[in-house]
Amino acid sequence: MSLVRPAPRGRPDHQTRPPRNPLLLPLALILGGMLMGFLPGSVTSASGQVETEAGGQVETETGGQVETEAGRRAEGAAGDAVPQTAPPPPEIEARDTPSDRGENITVTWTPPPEDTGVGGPVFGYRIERGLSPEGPFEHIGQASPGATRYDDTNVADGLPYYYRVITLTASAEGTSGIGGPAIAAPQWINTNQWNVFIVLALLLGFNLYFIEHIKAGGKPFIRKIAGLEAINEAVGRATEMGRPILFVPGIQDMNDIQTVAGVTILSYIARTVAEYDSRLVVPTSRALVMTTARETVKEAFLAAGRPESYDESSIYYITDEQFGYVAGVNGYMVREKPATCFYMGAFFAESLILAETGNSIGAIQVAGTAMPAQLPFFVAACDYTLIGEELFAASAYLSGEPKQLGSIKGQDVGKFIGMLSVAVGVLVLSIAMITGWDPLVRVAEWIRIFWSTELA
Amino acid sequence: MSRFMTIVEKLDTLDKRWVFLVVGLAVVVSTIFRLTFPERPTPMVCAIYEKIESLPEGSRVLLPFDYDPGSEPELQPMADAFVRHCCEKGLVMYFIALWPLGQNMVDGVIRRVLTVEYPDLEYGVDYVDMGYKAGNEGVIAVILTDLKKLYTTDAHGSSIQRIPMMEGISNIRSFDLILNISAGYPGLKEWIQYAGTPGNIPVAGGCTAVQAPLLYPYHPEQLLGLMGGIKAAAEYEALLLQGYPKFRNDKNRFQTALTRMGPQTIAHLSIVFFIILGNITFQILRRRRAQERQSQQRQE
Amino acid sequence: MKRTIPLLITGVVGTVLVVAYFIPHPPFDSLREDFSIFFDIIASVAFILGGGNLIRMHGSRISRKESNWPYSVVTVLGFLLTLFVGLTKLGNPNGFLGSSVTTSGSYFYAAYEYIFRPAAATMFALLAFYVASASFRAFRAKNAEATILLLVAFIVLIGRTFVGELLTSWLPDSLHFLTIPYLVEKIMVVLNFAGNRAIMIGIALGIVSTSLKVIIGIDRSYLGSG
Amino acid sequence: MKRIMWLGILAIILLVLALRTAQGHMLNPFDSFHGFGTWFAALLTLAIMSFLYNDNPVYRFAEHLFVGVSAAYWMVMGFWSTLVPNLFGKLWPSLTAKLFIPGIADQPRDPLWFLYFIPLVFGILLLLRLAPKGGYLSRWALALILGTTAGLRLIAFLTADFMGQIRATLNSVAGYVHPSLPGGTGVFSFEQMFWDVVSVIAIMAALSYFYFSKEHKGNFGRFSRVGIWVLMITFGAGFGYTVMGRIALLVGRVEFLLVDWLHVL
Repeated sequence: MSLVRPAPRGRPDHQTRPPRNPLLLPLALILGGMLMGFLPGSVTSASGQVETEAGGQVETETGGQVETEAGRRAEGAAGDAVPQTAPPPPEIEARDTPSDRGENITVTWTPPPEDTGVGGPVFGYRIERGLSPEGPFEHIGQASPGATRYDDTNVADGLPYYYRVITLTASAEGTSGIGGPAIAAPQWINTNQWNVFIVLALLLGFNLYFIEHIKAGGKPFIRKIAGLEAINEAVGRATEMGRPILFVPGIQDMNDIQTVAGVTILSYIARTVAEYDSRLVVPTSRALVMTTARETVKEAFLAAGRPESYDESSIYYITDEQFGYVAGVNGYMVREKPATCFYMGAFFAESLILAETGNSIGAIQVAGTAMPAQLPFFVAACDYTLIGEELFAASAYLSGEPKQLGSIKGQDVGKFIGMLSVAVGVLVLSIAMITGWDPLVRVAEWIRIFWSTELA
Repeated sequence: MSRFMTIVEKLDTLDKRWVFLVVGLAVVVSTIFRLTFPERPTPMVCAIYEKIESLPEGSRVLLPFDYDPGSEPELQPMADAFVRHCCEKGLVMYFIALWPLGQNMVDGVIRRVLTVEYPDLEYGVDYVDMGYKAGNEGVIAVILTDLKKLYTTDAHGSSIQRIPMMEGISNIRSFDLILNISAGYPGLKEWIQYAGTPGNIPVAGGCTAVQAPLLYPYHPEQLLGLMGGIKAAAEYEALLLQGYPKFRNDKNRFQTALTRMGPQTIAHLSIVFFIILGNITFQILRRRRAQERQSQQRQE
Repeated sequence: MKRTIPLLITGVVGTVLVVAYFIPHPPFDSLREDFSIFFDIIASVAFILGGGNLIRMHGSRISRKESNWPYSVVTVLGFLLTLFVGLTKLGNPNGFLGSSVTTSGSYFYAAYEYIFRPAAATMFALLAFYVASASFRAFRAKNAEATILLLVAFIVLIGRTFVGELLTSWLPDSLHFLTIPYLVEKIMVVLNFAGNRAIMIGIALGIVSTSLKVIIGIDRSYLGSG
Repeated sequence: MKRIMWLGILAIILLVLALRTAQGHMLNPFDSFHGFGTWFAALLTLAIMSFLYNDNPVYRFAEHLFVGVSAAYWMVMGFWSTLVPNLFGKLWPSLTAKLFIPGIADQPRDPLWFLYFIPLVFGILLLLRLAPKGGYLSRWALALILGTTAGLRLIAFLTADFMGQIRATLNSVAGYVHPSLPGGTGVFSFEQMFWDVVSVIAIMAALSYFYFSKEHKGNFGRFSRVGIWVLMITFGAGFGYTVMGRIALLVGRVEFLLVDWLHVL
């Protein structure tokens, strides 16, 4: 059996499409440019980045100088009001929060040695802010004991701000020196996300490489996917029995990739249906899905050379309500008794209601979804189920376009990268934990940081 | 064919309406008779109970109600039990909702529990309903640093400035515990990811049984305790009954989850019965078919 | 031309949104949220297509007196009445400008409380019956895979009732790893989770590839894949 | 004969209900709006339940009513919670404040408000399908939507699910932490190690099942077969665990019928 389904009759040939996608070059340029931006000290990065970085350095220097002088002054001034017995934080620094949209300044300080965390003599810190080193300072927030950082999110871009941090104990306060001036500004590149960028570049790179490779005549091996073999059989059976085929594209809107994959599979099924001349019914739960499905099926019938058999009214909207939709589809199933039911897309609790009703009317059922919570029900109640990633692979496989298979190969490389990282990471971590050898512990930490995506 | 085999074959392809009937009867009958079974609390549920027990009076608890009527039967007993426990301990409660209909759920708990059972508690001093805000996890991300940026009024439109218990609340870090009840997205996962972990605030919560498996791995580092579905709610009620004997008097009011567990258990057992039945008939028929095949071979 | 412009729109919008993730500077910082809102708006506009199609479909059934046409009258009436009371906020205690359309007391709220909500909850509750019939039919030890499915579902089902505890409570402490609560916990926390994690990693890769295909214009079934 | 029997049963039930209502044990449907609504909701509940027996006129009525009402419900919600505040409110705030929501006037106007012409224009393009000509322009709207979806989901799943899940898998499987490290006790736990190792192997095996470009033969085939078993365990566990939640929903409906409607408990 050939791995790629031969193009159905009457399909416009490849020449009508642009041979190379015009978007590839700009995409590559943008991504390449961004990669350069991540390199430290790079000249090619956006000008905003260089400026702020320089500005940031200046800030720290002046801030450091001001700190001692102004700190003494502030201590003297505050000493009149509150007894100065509490230890102040010995060091304080304020600077523009890096890699953000501006309007944010980060204040960091070293806690005094007396701060032993929650329950210790230090109750916490009060953070104060002023527009000049002399004050006046206003209270802007509080931090718990043990804290060393406060993000002031309530500042304007371009203004110099000065900060001080006051240690709070049961009876006294201790005021730190002055940190600043710090000027908030937005940055052009979020350097915190360098690791996401690398992974993205790798995955996209492999995908594009394999797509191009196949375009150039490469032939990939793709294993059999059980559910796919069943699709033709199921369509054929419905034709023999003279009963309709039901296609349910899930209950999510077009903003879910699963729906997109479902519609791609619908396109293939519609072509087969057009060839066999059987009847296809697509009830949808979203108006946009209805619109997209109509375009898709119409084109598929046209491609199969049977535009006259296309019936718009068989692709219709029921309701956005999850269970209202199920009620409607169930009603259709028991009244019209379709011979074959396809469920391809995003499903929630309705998965089993649909599949059990389909089963009770004796339909062949093929499902595919990437909702982990619903897979058990489809697996239990349907004849074939495309599990998770298989749904996306199927949409590429069935498209009939060889180059789409490149993306399947790309997915596999992604899995390989993931499995390799897990194997190496787990091994390094385990050895580090057993031996406690510092360099290895650091490598292990670095591996974990590389895969962390929490916003800094 | 023997009479026995006819019965087995009939059972094997039993009309599913018989299954429906048995399950339906199991639920209706055990609901009518208010069957209950003893519950032994699991560690994850105990962890939440003990956390609330350990909080000093006047501690601030944030209660996001992220569910809607669809999952109310599963989650409402949990919400009631949490609120009762907080009241008993004298904790200060802040209700918010990230689901549009979550606010109706907050209304419900205030009407059912707070105004009826604890009429002494005062709105704005002991509890406040801050209402629904659109924006999903975006809301959490904003109030992690600045609560008043989003919440300028409570659910009834009164200014936050005029609510005594809002004084001193600057962001999520002002709370001592986040006790979430969640039926999906946004929910517990988002509270862990956007508030608990970055803000270093203890998060605990309840969710539907369907969600629970996907949340387990956050325990214990990022999630103090997890209650999955009505069973966990029943366990919590059992703990409350142990700790606060006064709840033992009114079964209908204080043991909703426990009484709902009765029908569940019976229904579960009836499903288990059907699975066993299905397998027995399946094995008998398989053996019979294998025998038939053998005897046919011999004849040939 | 008819194909190039849509492909260009998809490509540019998709690329910009991917790149915007790395740019904290306004206006890119909020672009991803903005486009989610744009999607909601367009989807709301699309309600006109959906609702219009609903009316047209049932209208033609009524006018052609197809079988079951009286039920179509019910749909059309339910639709139009709810739409009317919702858009006019009829019966809202605080008037048209006063409060949200879902305020209790309005006719729209009544439609929600007495029709929408019980119907949705009951449809949802039908699942209780369907899980029973599906387990009766599907959980049979036909082969190795089906047997594993059956056994695990069985242990977890039992473990969720008091029977699970009773069945193995006689085991000595040294054999606690054979008790049903212990097994259920390990199945859920270790194995179920491992499986779900693998599925999720696979799905993420599938979505990355599919999105890429959409952005660079290889997957364009919505424009006709031919 | 069968029909007469059913009608008889129905008549008896109705009689009992009428009696109970007359005696004041149940809400009177003609007394208050709430009473009527509760009766209607209860009958609707029963109507939908009747689908379990078979498709019948009562279910058909409930189904069609539900479809009509819920379609309009979400349309109204789309209008009030999306179109009014996010489209009209952004583009024409003062007019929107006057016509729909007075509260919106207090908020400052979004500096990028003009961006909201994008969805307006594309929304109108989408509606051009209804026009006899120019229907192809609606594809522009679909193109925008697909571009948005792809751009948003690509990053979201890459970070949260791909990287996030791999990060979560990166844990030591030694069952032991050296005392010099934070949290280190120096105590070895076989149980911990066993399950950690099982977990990592299970993830790897399940992932290998999803390999498409390599034939599942030999050692790799055996490994991916373990992966299938892991998936089956996952599905079995998911199924078994979920049953509870589903039955809770039924209990909720039964309690509604018995308590709120029939007042028997």
